[in-house]
Amino acid sequence: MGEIEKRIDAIKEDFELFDDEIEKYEYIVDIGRSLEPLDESEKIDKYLIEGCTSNVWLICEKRDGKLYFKTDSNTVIVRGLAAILVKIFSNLSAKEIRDFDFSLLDKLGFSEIITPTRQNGLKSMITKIVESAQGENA
Amino acid sequence: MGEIEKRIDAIKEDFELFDDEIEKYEYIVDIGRSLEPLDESEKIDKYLIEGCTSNVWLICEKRDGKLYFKTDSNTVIVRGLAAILVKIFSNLSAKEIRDFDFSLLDKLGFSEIITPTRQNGLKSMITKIVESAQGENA
Amino acid sequence: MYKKYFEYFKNNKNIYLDSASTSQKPYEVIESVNEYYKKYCSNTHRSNFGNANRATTEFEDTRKTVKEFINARDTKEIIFTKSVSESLNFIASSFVKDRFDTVIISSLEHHSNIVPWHMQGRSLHNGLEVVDCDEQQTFDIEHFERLLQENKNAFVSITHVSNAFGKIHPIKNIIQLAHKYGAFVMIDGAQSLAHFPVDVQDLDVDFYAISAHKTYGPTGVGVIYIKKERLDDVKPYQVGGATIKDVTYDRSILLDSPFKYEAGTQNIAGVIGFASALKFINKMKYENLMTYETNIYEYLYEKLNEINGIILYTDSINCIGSLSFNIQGLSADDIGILLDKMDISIRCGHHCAQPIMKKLGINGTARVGVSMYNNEEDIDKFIKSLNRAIVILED
Amino acid sequence: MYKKYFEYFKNNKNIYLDSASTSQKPYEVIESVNEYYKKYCSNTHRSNFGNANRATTEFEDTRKTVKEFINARDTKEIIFTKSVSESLNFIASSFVKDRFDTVIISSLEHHSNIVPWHMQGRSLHNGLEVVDCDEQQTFDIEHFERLLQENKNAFVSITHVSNAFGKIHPIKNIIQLAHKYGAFVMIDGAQSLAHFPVDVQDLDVDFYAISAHKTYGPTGVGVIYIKKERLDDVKPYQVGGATIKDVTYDRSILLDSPFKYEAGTQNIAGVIGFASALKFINKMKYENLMTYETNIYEYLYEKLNEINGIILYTDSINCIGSLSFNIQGLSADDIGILLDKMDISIRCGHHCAQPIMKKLGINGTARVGVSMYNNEEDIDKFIKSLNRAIVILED
Ligand SMILES: Cc1ncc(COP(=O)(O)O)c(C=O)c1O
Ligand SMILES: Cc1ncc(COP(=O)(O)O)c(C=O)c1O
Repeated sequence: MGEIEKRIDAIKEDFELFDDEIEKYEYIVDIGRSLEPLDESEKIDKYLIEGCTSNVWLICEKRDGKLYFKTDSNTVIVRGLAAILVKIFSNLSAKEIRDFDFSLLDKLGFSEIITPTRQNGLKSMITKIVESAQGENA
Repeated sequence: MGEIEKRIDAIKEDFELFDDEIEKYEYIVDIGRSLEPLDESEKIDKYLIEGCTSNVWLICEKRDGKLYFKTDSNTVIVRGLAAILVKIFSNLSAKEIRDFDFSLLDKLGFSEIITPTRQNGLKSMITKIVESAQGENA
Repeated sequence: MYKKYFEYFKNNKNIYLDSASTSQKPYEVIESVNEYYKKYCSNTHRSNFGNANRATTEFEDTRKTVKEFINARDTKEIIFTKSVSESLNFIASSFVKDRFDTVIISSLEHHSNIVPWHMQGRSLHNGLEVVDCDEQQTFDIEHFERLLQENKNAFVSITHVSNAFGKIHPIKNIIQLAHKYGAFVMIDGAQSLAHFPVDVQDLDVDFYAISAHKTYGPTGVGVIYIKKERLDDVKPYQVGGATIKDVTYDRSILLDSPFKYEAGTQNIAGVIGFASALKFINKMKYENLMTYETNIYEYLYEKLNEINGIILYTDSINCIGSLSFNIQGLSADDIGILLDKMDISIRCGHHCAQPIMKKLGINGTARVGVSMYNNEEDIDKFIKSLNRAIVILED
Repeated sequence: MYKKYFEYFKNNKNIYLDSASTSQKPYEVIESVNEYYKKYCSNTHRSNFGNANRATTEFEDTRKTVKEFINARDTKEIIFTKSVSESLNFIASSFVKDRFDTVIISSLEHHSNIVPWHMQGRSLHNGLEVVDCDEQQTFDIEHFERLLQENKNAFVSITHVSNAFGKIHPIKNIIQLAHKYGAFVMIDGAQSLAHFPVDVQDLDVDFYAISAHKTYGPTGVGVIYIKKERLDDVKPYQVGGATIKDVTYDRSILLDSPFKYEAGTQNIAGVIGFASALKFINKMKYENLMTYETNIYEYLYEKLNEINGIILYTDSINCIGSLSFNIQGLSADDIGILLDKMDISIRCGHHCAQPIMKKLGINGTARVGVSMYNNEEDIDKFIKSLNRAIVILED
């Protein structure tokens, strides 16, 4: 099992502690709230991913051959989910991300990530993560 | 009960003598065969009613305040059915035809007359009969 | 009370409050779709054997049912499409394009009644005019009249009921005024027939678009009513099988309406199912439904109005079906996600009506869509869940 | 043998030989339509609650299923329409119009691939060219090449299988040759997928139109495959809800394919049912179906060939599904009516292919359409009834 899948499983285990969906999402709200916001100067079009009504910003940085992501959103649940995704994909080499089978993300069971709606900011965010990794040689 | 409905009922009774649909249609074929054909000079566009593949010609004549119809077709079953229609609507005043409730024709039970397909020569023939009657004052 | 007519509620415990997106289907609608597929599945208008005749007859009977339902004068005026979007695009491209200098729409239009005009190269004050509305989203009839005066060769295309706010436009006045200035009128009736009757002769409307799937009918079916007098000027939109009287390689001679507008095999099962939906409404009776739904709507409005921080965009008068709101400081999306986890189905977003959202300075709203099968218990559960969601989302 | 998969045959004793018009639907197709209506009926791509997510997922899974079924490279290349007629009209108006001087079609086209070109003002030798065929209705590939040479800026639009005669065109060669001369190719695949597999990458086709209702699927659903490289040049056809990223009154910014081409609420139940139809075919396996159907077709051909006065228009080679015939001196319509009374369902007429009928000097033909659920017993009964009809009709 690869590093990314391990991280997913760990998160999944965390969430299994909750009996019901609502508590799960309360936790996501907490994650969303505690995420350090991007500086307003970073919330620029270049980093913006437009969803239907929720916007997501994603910044990819490369340090020591590894990719790091920072994110923010205008809505708190999307913010929480985006934070989880960023945690999963940060501090990895581009190759690790490129080689990852993204359908494994469905394991997390968040319908907001899984559903192929037309303008799903989180889905577009995942696409952006893939593209960032594809743009890198290492 | 009006004259037209009486005629329809009489024809219906005739057809009830047959046990099965095929014999009925054998009879219609016979009617079609025995119908006196129109003169080639009468088979002109003016009298032509185009169906999908079967063509029907219909001529309306007025004598002594009554309407008379003559018909022909390039296919024998349509010819038989057209002959039946002509028999039902000939030798009547325009008013009798105008006042007739054409849905009563469904009593005859011939699907070729009833079905509202897009290019049904017999249905168009009925429309033509109505129009002929509407064009007359008497 | 009305839930029992819908199998969906036997299989689901969720509170369905998204009927403005699509309505649930009564037993008999699903049954008639099934009957077609299982008992007499065949193509229509072409073949002449027993089951094909039956399919053709049922299909054309639906046309008659629609005609009578909206009091059209002739079955020729009833043309089947796949959706309201197609109905509007059809008229935009086959009648309005290259014929009218200006298209006048309201402030509350669905994208389906905005984007087709953009595609014709129109933009605001450049072939497209938008009638103002006040803070209650009420149609500004005086502004409308000024627009008609200023734009001589105009076509009016207005929604009957706003899908985002449930606001009912005074379309009878709108049509009269438009006709006074010589303008033809198309009404987007997507949100109407599920809630109240429409009489196209009384309205004297030129084009009226209907959705089956929002009117208890199957998906993939729409209707465009075209007033007889307009038929000669409406070009065929899609052409091909069964629109044609005679074809050589040099030319095609088209059939008469409605057939010349219905190219290819239609959504036969869907159209036949739509007749059952309309018959179902007749059985339930509009007068009952209207009283019942108005009460539920008022009830919902009052309960929402009691919530701290609620933002409503209309009063409850002259509204039906849809009710949009926001909660001060919260995102509608977040509310929608949490309500979903509590088994409440509403829709959050811009409701394909971005321009009015922009005018209101918001990204979107949470929208409740009520229908005959919703009751006070549904509303109570929704309000309770909404309150819980607010607690979770507020710091 | 295959009849048991289709509920229609439990409810009907007629011999259904009109599958080229529309095919019967297997249990699982009807079941998945029902499941959508009864269990998770909601709109797709808009709302975000549980059942709406399920509907969206099933809808998009169908797109994936279609993509894999025809071996497309990307789900972007799969666009849902309401029919083959719409698919062809769409590409005619959004891609071909104003772009190509000449459209080249075959002699065996359905009206759906003729009339749209007339509507663009094209007629024979005036923007429209027709490839000859021989007495067996075989495509004249040399004539085609000459047409490509003479018409530099041409678009080729050709049916894969003739609906009137079952003739299979050598489309792989046709496409290769067209591409050699720089011409793009659209294939009308209405009559293909019910009978044999299609690999759009292997064919290297630019546009490929698919019908659900002729492929064991629901009515009101079609597909147009658009090769990725062509997508940027295909304008949106219908616009409105859910095709849009951002709308102001001044302009609309469209989403990417496939969404920008799918305006408004789709035929959700129908699309979802279509996935079941394709899965059903996968379960039955094309290789089995092809062997089985070829045998039935040969059997039918032989039996018909034995009839006195029979007129056949093709040999049995490179044909599938449809077989057209006439009986010397008799009208096909009369034959069809009598067969109907004997519970045999065939189609008689011009099959929306008048030009080839005119070339053959006939009004129409009687057409037998065979499918997986027909067996030798069906053919025997048909032949017996046909003989009886001939006796009745001959003097
Ligand atoms: C070869 C061919 N093309 C196009 C069509 C039109 O298909 P549809 O009626 O589904 O639009 C048909 C259907 O008869 C056909 O057989
Ligand atoms: C007012 C209005 N117009 C048009 C539409 C588009 O209808 P459809 O999605 O059925 O094409 C809708 C549906 O949301 C609507 O509410």
